[in-house]
Parts: sequence; C-alpha cells; structure tokens
Amino acid sequence: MRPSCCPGSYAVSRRSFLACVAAGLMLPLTGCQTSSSSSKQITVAGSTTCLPIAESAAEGYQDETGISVLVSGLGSSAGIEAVANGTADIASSSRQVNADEQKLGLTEIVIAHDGIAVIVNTDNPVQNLSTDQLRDIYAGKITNWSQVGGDDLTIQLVNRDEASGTREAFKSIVMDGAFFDRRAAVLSGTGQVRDVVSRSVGAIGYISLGFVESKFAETAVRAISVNHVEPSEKTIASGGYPISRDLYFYVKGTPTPEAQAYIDYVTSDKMDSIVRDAGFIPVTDDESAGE
Amino acid sequence: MSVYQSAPTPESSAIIAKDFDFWYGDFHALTGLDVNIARNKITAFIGPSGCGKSTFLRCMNRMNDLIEGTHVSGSMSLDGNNIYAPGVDPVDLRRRVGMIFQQPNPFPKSIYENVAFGPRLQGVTSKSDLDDIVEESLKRANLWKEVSNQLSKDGLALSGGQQQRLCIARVLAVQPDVLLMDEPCSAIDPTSVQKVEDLMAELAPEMTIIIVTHSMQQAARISDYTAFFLQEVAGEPATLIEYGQTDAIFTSPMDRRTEDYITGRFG
Amino acid sequence: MADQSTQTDELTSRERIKRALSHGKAGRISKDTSNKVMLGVFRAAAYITTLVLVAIIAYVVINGLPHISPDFIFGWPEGVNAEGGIWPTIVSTIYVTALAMLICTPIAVLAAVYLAEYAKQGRLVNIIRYAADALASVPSIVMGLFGYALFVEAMGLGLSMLSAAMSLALLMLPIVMRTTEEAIRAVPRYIRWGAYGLGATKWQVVSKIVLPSAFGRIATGIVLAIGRAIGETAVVLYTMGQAINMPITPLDSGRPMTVHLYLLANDGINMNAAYGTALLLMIIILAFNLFSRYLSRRSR
Amino acid sequence: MEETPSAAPKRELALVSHATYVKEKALRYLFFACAFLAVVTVILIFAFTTYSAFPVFTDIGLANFFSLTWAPSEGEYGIVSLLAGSGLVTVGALVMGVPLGVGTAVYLVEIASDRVRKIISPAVDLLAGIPSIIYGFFGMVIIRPFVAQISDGLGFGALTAWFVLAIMIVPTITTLTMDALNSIPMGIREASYAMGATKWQTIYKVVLPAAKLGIVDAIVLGMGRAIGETMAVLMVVGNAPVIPSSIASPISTLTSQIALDMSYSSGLHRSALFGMGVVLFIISATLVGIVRLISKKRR
Repeated sequence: MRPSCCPGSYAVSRRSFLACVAAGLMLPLTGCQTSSSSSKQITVAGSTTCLPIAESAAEGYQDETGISVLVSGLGSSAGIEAVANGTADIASSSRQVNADEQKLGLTEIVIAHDGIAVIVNTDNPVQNLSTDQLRDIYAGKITNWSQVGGDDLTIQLVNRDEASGTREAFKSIVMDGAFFDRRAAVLSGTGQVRDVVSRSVGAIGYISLGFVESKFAETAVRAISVNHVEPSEKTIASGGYPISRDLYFYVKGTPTPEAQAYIDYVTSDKMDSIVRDAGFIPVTDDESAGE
Repeated sequence: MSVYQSAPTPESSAIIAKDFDFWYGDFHALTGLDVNIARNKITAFIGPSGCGKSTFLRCMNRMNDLIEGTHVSGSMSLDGNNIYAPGVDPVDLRRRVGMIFQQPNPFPKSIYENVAFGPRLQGVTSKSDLDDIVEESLKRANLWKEVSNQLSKDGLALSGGQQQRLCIARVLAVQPDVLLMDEPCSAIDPTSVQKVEDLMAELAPEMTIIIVTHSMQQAARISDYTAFFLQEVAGEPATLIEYGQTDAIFTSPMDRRTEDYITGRFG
Repeated sequence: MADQSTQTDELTSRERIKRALSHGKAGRISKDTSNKVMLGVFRAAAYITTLVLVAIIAYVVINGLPHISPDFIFGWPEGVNAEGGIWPTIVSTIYVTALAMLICTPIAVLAAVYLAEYAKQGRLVNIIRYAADALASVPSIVMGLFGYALFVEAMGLGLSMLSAAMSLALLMLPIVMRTTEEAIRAVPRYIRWGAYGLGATKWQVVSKIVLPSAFGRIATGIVLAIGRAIGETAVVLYTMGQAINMPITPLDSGRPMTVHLYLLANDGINMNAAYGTALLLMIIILAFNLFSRYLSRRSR
Repeated sequence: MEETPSAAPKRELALVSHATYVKEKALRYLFFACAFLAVVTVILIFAFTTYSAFPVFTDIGLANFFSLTWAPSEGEYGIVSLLAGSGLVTVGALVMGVPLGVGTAVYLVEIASDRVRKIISPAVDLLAGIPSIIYGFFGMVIIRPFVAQISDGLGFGALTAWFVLAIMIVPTITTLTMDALNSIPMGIREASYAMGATKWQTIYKVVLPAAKLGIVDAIVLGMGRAIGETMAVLMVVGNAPVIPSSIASPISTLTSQIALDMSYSSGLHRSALFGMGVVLFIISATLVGIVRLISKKRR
C-alpha cells in the first residue's frame, strides 16, 4: 500500500501519521532500562503469594549476577504445570504438590513458612473459632455469626480462587475433605480479600498473616485465634498455630546452575528481611538445607 | 415605501402584518412589512430566491421559532389578535394555520395514519370519527379515488404528486383557517401541479391560502392578490416592494422594480 | 354520492369533519405539561449520563494524578507490591499494539479495496460482510481463548507479543476494514473515471488515485482501532503472559498496562499504582481518539 | 463500405502487456484472499474452540454440561448457573442502560441547543472509547463498597455488575441511537410541528416510530457488548457459580468464569471452559444475525 503521488493537502496528515507509527515502533527497541538479557534467563512461575518474595529476590539476584529473572504469578497450580512441561525453570507454590502432581518427580525446596490468618471485620466481636467451626462455616452449614457466639448477622464468606495455594492449604488443613460453599465470593487477590472483609461487618476471609497489617492499606481487619492459639511468628514456627503451611520452590530434575544460584539466594540470610517484609517467616539456613 | 394597488382592507383580511421586522440572530432578514392578507382568498408571494418570501411565510405559523436566536418586531395578527403576543402558544397557533412544504414530507406511516395524525393530536379517538375524517379529507384533496382501497399502504410509496396531496389531506383533516404553501409544486410532476392548483381553487372559498412561488405564471393563474418581495442590496434586509390585486400587478405594475422582475429582466 | 349534489356534499363533508373533530376530548394531562415533563426527563437522562461519565474520569484523574511522575512512567516496578514505575508495561502495550496494527492494517486495507472496488455485490460479498460483523462482535474472552489455543499452543509461539498481536489483529480487522471501505466509497466516482479514461489499470487507479485521496479517513480508522486495541484486556490476558518484562523480540512475553491494572486492582494493596496506571491508560486512549477526530476533520 | 482493415485495429488495442494483465489478476486474488480472511478466521475460531471443547460432548456429556452445578473439582461442569448469571447481568444492564442511552441520544439530537450538543456529544463519543477495564476498576473501587453499604452483602453481585455494565454500554447505545435519529429527514419533524404537535408529541408519535429499527439495532449491539464483557464483570461479580439468593449476593457469568479459571484449568475443566467459549460465540453470532435481519428490513 505505497501511496506514490501525494497531493499537497494530504502530505501533512500523512507525515504526522507515519511519524506516530514509527515512534511507536522505535520506543521498545531503544528501551533505556534493558539489562543485557543474556540467554541464561530464568523463568519463575507460580503462586501469587510467593510473588513478592520471588520478585524482590529476582531484583536482588539480577543486580548481583546480571542474569534477569522472569517472575509471573498465575497461581501455584499454573506454576507447577509450567515447570512440569518445561515452560518455566522454577515453580513457586504456596501448597505442597497434590497426589497426581507428585508423579511428576519434582524436587521440593522450602523457602519460607506462612501462617494463614482467619480475618474478620474489626467490629465483629468473635475472638476465636475452632477448626471444626471454621469447616462448617466455609462448608455453608453455619450461616449466622450468632451460631458461633457473635451477633445475629449472616456470615458473608470470602474465599480465594482455585489457582491460589493459600486456598489449597486452607482446604487441606481445615476443610479436610468437605467441599467449599459455592455461594462464597471468590476473589483472586490477597489485598482484595482484606479490603472486602474490612468493609463488611459480617464478612470472614483468610490471608497470609503477613498481610493482616499492611503499611499500604488504611483499612483494618483483625486476625482471630484458631483453637485458642493466636497466630504469630512464634506459634507458626513452633507449629502450635494449626493453619500454617510452607512456601516452596519446585524444580524438575537438577536445576541449571543459575537456577540453583537463584534458589540459594532466595533461601540465604540476605533475603530474611525481605521475606519478613513480605509478611512471611524466613527459613533458617539449616532448615532449608535439611529438607 | 411599499406601493399598494387596491390591496385588501383590514376588515376583509385574515392576517395583518404591521411594521413587521424579522432577525435570524443578528442578521436583519425582513424589514418594514405592512401586509393585509385577504380572508378566504389566494395570495401569492413572488420575488427572486433569497428575498425573504419563505421566511415571511414561516413567520405566520411561527415555524421560525424552531430556529435558535430568531426574533421579531412589529405585530402580526390573525383574526385580530397578535400571534407574537407573549401569551400565545405557537402549538395552538399551528393547529389553526396549516402548512405545506416544498419537499412532500408524509410521515413514514400508512396513508390512514398520516391523515389521522392531526385529529389524534386533538384528542379524536373513536374509530368511526377517524374513518370519517380520513375519508372526507382524502376526498377533499382529490386523492380518495386513487387510494381508497389501500389506506394501509405506506405514505412514502406514493408518487411525488400524490404525496403532496396526501400532505394537503393531512392538513385539511384538522380544518385550518389558513393554509400556508411554501413552493408546493416545485418538486412534483406537471400533471400533479395541475391537480394541486385545481384543489387550491376548490378550497379557496373556505380558507385563506398563501402560496410562495417561483413561477410567475402560477401566481398570475391562481392567485387573487400578489405581493412582490425584493432584497435590493446583499446583506441588507429584504422588504415588500408592491402588493395588490394580481391582474393589476401583472398588467400595470407601478414600481419599476416590479416591472423589471415580472418582465424577466432579472431574478 | 350523485354528482349534482357535490355542492351540498361539499358542505356536509366539511361539516362532517367539523362534527367528528368536535368529538375530540382534551387528554387527561394537558399537552403542555406532558411536553414539559417529558423534555425534562430526556434532559435528566443526558445530564445523568454526562455526570456519571465525567465522575469516572474525574475520579481516576484526581486519584491518579499525584502518582504520575517521570519515575512512575519510566521506572521499573520493584519491591514487594510493584511500587516504582510501570515502564515495561507501557512498552509492552505499545509494542503489542504496533505489532497488531502492522499485521492488521495491510490485510484490512486490501480486503476493503476488494469489497469496495473489485467485488460484485453477490452472495459471497454478503458472507464476507457477515463474517466481518461476526468477527467484530466476538467476545474478547473468546478471542483470547482462540488466541491461546491456536497461537500460544498449536503454533507453539508461547505466551508472547506475537500471539497477543495476532489475536488483537483479528479483533481489529473488521474495524479497519469497515472504516477503510467507507473511506474508499467516499471517494467521488468521477475521480476514478478520469484515471480510467487515461487507460490506467484498476490497481493503478486504486493505488495512485483512490487510496491517496482516501488516506485521511483510512488513517482515522486505523487510529481508532489502535485506541480500541490498547484498551483490550481479556484478549491479551492469556496470550501475552503476565511477567513484568521488557519485550525485545516478538517472542518475548510481557505484561500490558491493562493486565497490570487488573492485577494491581485485584491484589488491592498498591492502589496508588493502580490509579496511576488507569490514568495513563485513559490519557493514551483519549489522545488516540482525539487524534483520529482531528484526522477525520482534516480529511473531510 | 464493406472492406475494412479487419486485422489492423485488433493489434493496436493490445497495449497492456501480458505481464501487467497477469499482475492485475494476481492482485485481484490477493485482495480477495485478504477479504476472505475474515470468513476463514470466523470459521477457524468456531472450529478451534469447538475442537478444544470436544471432550464436552464425549466425556462430560451435554446433560452434565447443561446442568446447574459448576464445580470442576467435584467433576460437575454444569454451566446453567453461569448462563443464568450472564443473562441476569445483561438484562439488568439493558434495563438501566437503554433508557439512559436512548434518552441521552434523543436529548442530544432532538432537544439540546447547538452549543450543548457541541460539548456533550463529542464527550460521549470519546467515552465510548474508554476501555472496559477502567469501568471495572471504577466498579470495584467505588460501586462495590457503595453497594456493600446499602445491602448487608459484600457488594459483589448482579446489582454492582448492572451499574458497571450500564455505564459501559450507555455511550455505545447513545452514539448508535443518535445515528438512527439523525437519519430521519428534518422535513418530517417540520411537518409534525406544522400540524401543531408539541416537541414531545413529535418525538414519540413520529421520530421514535420512524427510527424504531435503528434503535433496536443499537440495543442489540449494546446487549452484545454486555454479554461479551469479561474484565469489568470479573472484577465486580464475586465469581460464585450459583443461582443467587438476592441481587446483592455473589454470582458468576460465562465470561468471568472463563477468565478466572483459564490460567490453572486443565483436562476436562479446560474443555468445559472452551465449551463455554463456543456457547458465547454462538450467542454473539446470532445477535449479529438479528442485527443484519433488522437492517435488511430497514432498507
């Protein structure tokens, strides 16, 4: 479509138009910040919960070694599936591999501990729930707060989407085989669960302990104790708090040297402050090496 | 400064314009019009295009009010009361002053619905009354024989001439006292022109008819009185040059400009 | 009715109409009040619409403006909740849109040339038009599914700029086709006959006469389609991947601004960045739409 | 004068060289191929999504696919609750969006002064270009908390989705309705006014009936956009695949469920998602068919 002769009056509009398309094209090629993307790029796919750790580690690792790390957070199951079919080097997951994923022969590395806090609205008087009560609530058998010592208010269930490892962990520890109530709202982001619970008195949800107090959000939620155990770094590390789980990296066979270096970087002490910053409990060196 | 030749007296006039001026926003279109339109007679407005004859016609049913920023001065009375007085509702005025347009504009509805439109506006609901009005109006518009068995046919499917007569029937259905016709025959075929002119002659004894026309032959043929408008200088307002009985105007025009126009020396 | 009594008939018919008209009774509510009320209702509808739409823009501007700064636009996201800038997402959006337009425009313009100049208006042309309309109304998530199934998996392009660009190109095809065809048809016939008169072949007429003179409106259509492509989310969600990355080759994946906005909003943590991204997105799209209006006015 | 130099003129006429003739023919086929690409794409989309959705017919079975419960982890792939969700959301959006959209269009074309029209109608035009993700974002951040306040629910659900979708389709319906109203010749309005009809009587007795088919077009296209909307719905609808107890309790729709589950679904679950894609494709194609039938009647 090469318009050869261009009568005067159209010249201006065509030049300005072509300039705009050319500019659009030139921009990406001269992108100023591109670090040299060496062929040894590492891809990390998986859990939205691990995203903060994986991304900050990627930045630190990239500064140190110059190797760029591509982190995407489509959910634990997606990550595990990606590492199994080779489209990702490392899968990050906030749950352990389930039955048929174990057949994939992935090696498991614990990178942090995480307690799942059950959160309620600050105006909700309920201070404690047993795991059985939690199960009946999320299965839809208990539907009113008065049945568990609260006010006469319908319980508004907030659940995580099926891609989230936090949901898988909550399901395996609390639900123990029971099915989630399908009338629950399904949200695909930790921050959103927090925001929704903070605005509705009758709402109940679950998020990583680290996100309960977030320096970003002005809204407030309260974590309740489960089986009379307060969720804290101590009770999670000691295993007293029932709903806790570990965060994992999975790799297929032996990881590439860069991938292994990145994993060591993530589990090293340098990352402890970042892991705590992200709201999780860092793994002490011997622990990760041991498993 | 207009010249009058045995123009109608106020008593025998349906519409009387006194020192009437008209503006489109700040453009002064018409000035100093003093015209008595004879009741139940046919009055023709002639003049070169752009001389304000259509604008003046549209002032008589305040159709110009629809255009933003227009205003008038002086008075224009219908049967004695000034139609531009504050209390007058143009909608009521237009129910007594019917109008036919240059381009036939029947509604995209059936022939029956076109004619029944006016009466329905005035609250006629019973079918028998509507049937009566539709039949009688179409008869009076000399259209009944051609469409009597296809009243549900779409009005737009008729020929140009038939459409114009349908528009006339539609207006007759509400018995207007005055019928304004803005170059009704310029967009229809010659045989239909003849039918429309005969129709006007039939209707004249019962209603005041004012027709704006380009063709002086038509004016001479059918009108009782003729008014000649002219905009002498571009940008200046147009005005009435000469007004009087048609045969006087066409045989012995008193103003040289009228004579030049009707002998075809310009315009 | 016998002829000789037409005179009396005349009167009676006029009287019959007058009598029938007199049966008319005034409506329950007077026509003036109903007129005033209903005009008020329409005015209210228009004001509500304008108010709501202005409120949305104002809300995004008020909340987004404070976060727009050079490092927000040119910086990279860092830290736990993507503080910092959104430069890679801007580049990804521009990259995939430019690529989509490069793919879509030639095909769409040539297709429009066929429909406007070459095709005889038969059944085949009707099928093509129906297909173009169907393509234009395909829900974006279905186009995303199709893009994923065909480009990402079947053709093995993986989550990349190319897969997303091809899916977007297919969605933009009908829009550019329609505007180009209208632009070509708007070129007056006598211009073509002049050229045919000189013995030019059809393609010479089209390429040398028709397309240059229709260029203004074709550009308008293209710019409009670009504005639409930039705003797409569902199509690129599963064809482009979601990793924050600076795309270089067409096979690189990346996260466009729209998906970035969705993920930020979903995480619900760093809402400032979300407002900033939404505002930037809106500014870019409104700029393209204004540019297309400017082009269409100039070329008329 | 019977003898004419029969051979000579024929030779001179072959001015266009054989190569150009072939080039012209080739170009003609190239252009046809480009135009036919639209048909190929539509067929390809339908074929590919149906192929990927094939297990729905074989393994899941149409009975299960068109049953009520959607619970992939429990092997239930019923999409009826999602279809109902899509329908509920679309109908509500139309109930709110159509009067507002048509009302605005009538105001701009029939009633507004030129000055007002010159300000509002380009604004509405521009706002038709705003991407749906921004409407979804606005819905999530403003409308959901608002609905949460006025109802004792979380704020997710049909009501919130109605607000968001209505706001989104109003500019589309307004611009299309304005085109339909502008296609009515001014003469018809003048005729009505000249008959002594008020502006409102002219609108509802003459203009709207004349533009009826154009307005139906606008509504059907608005409906198509509402049904096909994904992101805005996903952000405000709550994603609970059930028949809701109230309009303020979470529900889910075809488009949002696909977008939500797509990243991690596999096996039968994924084929069910493609099955939903096919259903959506058929709905949108039928809507286009309806619009084309109407436009044929309009001509």
